[in-house]
Order: sequence, then structure tokens, then C-alpha cells
Amino acid sequence: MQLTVRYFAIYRDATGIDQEQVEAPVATPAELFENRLATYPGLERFEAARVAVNDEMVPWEHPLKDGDQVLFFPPVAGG
Amino acid sequence: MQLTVRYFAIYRDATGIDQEQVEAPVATPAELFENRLATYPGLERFEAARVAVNDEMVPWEHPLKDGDQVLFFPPVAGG
Amino acid sequence: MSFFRVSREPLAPAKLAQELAHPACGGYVSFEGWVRNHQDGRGVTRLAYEVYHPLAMTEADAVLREALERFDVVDVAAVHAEGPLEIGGLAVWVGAVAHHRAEAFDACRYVIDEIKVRLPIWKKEFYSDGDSGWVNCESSAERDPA
Amino acid sequence: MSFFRVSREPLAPAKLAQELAHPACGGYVSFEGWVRNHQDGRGVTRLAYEVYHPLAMTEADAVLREALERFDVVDVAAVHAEGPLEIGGLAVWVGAVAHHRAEAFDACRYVIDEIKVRLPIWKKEFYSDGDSGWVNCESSAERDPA
Repeated sequence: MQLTVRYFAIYRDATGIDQEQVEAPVATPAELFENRLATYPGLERFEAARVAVNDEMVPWEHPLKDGDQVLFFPPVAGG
Repeated sequence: MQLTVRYFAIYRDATGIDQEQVEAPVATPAELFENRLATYPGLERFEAARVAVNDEMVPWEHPLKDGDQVLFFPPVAGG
Repeated sequence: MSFFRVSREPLAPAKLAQELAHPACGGYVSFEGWVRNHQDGRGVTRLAYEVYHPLAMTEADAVLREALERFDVVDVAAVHAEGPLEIGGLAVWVGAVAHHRAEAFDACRYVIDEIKVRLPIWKKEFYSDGDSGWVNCESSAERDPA
Repeated sequence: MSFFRVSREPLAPAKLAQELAHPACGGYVSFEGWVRNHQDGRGVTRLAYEVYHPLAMTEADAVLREALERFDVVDVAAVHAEGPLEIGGLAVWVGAVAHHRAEAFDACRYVIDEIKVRLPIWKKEFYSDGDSGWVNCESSAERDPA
């Protein structure tokens, strides 16, 4: 599966990149995160971390499709 | 008993005066108000009306002393 | 620190907020009461506030002190207008600053609620039909002419 | 009418309030989140907000719509800062106008509460010891090195 992955805030700091193209045998954002963790050990799956696919918030077990853009959001802190 | 009486807002409109000196046989603000009502029929003892004596809020049955300054407050509407 | 004032000049909330600002405080809640163009179904064109200063100050100080005691706020303050106001004009401002916003909300609300019922302040409205009246002082005789 | 914006320019609450002003509305409640000089016992010297615009806009619109539905308010709006901020700077503004102030308080509080937990906005703090960190993202490993 070919995916675009985007990193924000502390995840950008942990990976050193804003986004990347990934070819990975994963079916869900949860699996994708584990897959990326192998490459970037600095990533951490905080309890309050969230994920969006194609600009919609989704559960970590949301089924991914080829070409999806996956956004990993670390815990937010607005206001 | 010699008293100073002050009128505010609609009570000033009803009496046409800011304040007056009154010599009256009254023991409480409630009695004083009734006494003034005889002179100024436009006065009305609203349920939310309040009275202060010498710049302290008091009950309508507060005992008056000679020389007291009595303030009749119609219902307030701040804010 | 907390302050209450009566003002014949237009209220400036941004400046007032600055007076409350404190580098340790993150949450500021304010209430502004604006003059509305209607009241009880009647058009209002302007209004005027009368304030009896000595007791307004005493009572406002008590309200602010109560707010500081009841809520975990760093500061609270209020300013009330006096004299004539146009539609949209600012009649009253209340500000509260706290470390936690919930306390700032509660304190601000407490202060405006108490100000409205406890301070010797009266509001005269001027209606679009040329009439005028003191708010909350409608005569029962006038209200029910039958 | 209701609006949400992300701003790299300093927020101007007085102007924002004017955008909400309506001649029929008497009660305006606002919340301002100011940058504090401390957090969890550490000195903070400045901070920076990162915002993911597309979803921040979508989510903020949903929050404002919910507030308009749940509370009897005439309008609500919010603006959030983006980029670097100094101590005392304005991180977020929320305003609500209503005929009755209780509804304005409730709506304003709802909007800020939801903004803080639902919008994709991240806060990086710079501490007086030279360190820095993303708020709410402290690593459990760092927190408990043993």
C-alpha cells in the first residue's frame, strides 16, 4: 500500500520530516504507526494522540486505502 | 423627629426634589415612606424598593434616630 | 488590586483588561453589557444611568471581595457607566483573571449577577415612541390600568 | 456570522467584539487566553503555536455550530494565534453575544473548552532553563527515567 504520511509538532521533531511517501504492508493507521516507529524510534503513541485520513478524523483501526494521506496528531494543546 | 430624606430615580421624578428636611412623628423608614406618600401621591412602595440610613442598607423596620439621613431607593437596574 | 469605578467617559475594555493582566495568569473572562435597541418589545433609542456613588462603591467592593473569597481567581474588577448612553454603548464591564478559566468564568458571572441586583444604580430608558421609563419601576397602576 | 480564524498577527479583542456587536444584543462574554510565565512549576519565556489549518477550521466550525444550537446565543466566534508568542501575548479569543448573559457565559465556556481539546493545535513552550517542550506530549520515558 502506497501512503502519504504527515507529522506534526513533536512527531515532526521525532522524525525530522514534515511528510513522506511510504510503501508498507499495513491495513490501519495503528499498524502504520507501528511500522513508522521501527524507522523513527523517537515516535511515541501517546494516549491522546489522534489520526486523520484525508483530512477526516478516524479511529486508529480505520481501514486504509492505497493513496490515502495519513496525518499523525500528537496530543493537542490549543488555547 | 428631624430627618433628611433623599429621593433617587423615579422617586425624584415623583417628588420633584432630590432631598428635603422632614419633621415627622415616625419611628421607621416604612412609616416615613407612608408619611411622605401623603405629601407625594406619586411615590410607590415597590416590592424591590430598598432603604438606606446614613449610607447603610437597613430593613424597613430599622429604628430611626433624630438627625438620620434616609435614602429611598426604587428598584435598581444596573448593568 | 481589584477595583470598581463609575465612569462618565466611554468604557475601554482593552485598557481595563491590561489593568488586570498579570504574567502569571492565563485566563481572562470578561462581561460587557451593551445598550440594546429594544426592551420588553419596545424600541429603545437611548438610556441614562443614575448612580448613588457612596453605596455603589461600598456594595461593589463587597461583591468583589466575595468573588475573590469564593473563587480561585487572581483578580476581579468592574466599571459601570453613568449618565447618557447611546445604543451599542457599553453600560458595564466586568473582568476576572485566574490560573484556571473555570474559576474566571464563575467569578465574572458572580460579579455581574450581584452588581445588577445590589448596587444602587438606576436605568432610565427612552423609547422610540417618545415615552421614557425607569427600568424595574413600572407602576402596577400603569401596568394594569383596568 | 459566526467565525473562526487562525492569526499570525496579534489578536485585537476590541475589534473582534465589534464584529460580534448587534444592536439587539445586550450581553457579551469573552474569554482570552494569555501566555503565562510558568507551567507546571517551570519558568516559561515564550511559546509557539502550530496549527493544522484544514482540520482546525472544520473542527472549529463544528464547535461554533454546536454552541449556536445548544445555547440561546445570537453569535459566537473565536480566533487562535499561530506562531511565536511572548509572555502576556494573546493565544486565543472567544466571544459570545446573547440577549441573556447566562447563555453567553455558557456558550463562551463551551467553545473554549472544546477548542482546547478538539482542534489540531500544538503548543511548544520555551523554558527559562533553555529547554523546550511540546505541551501534553511529555514522554513517559522522560517523565520516569527509572
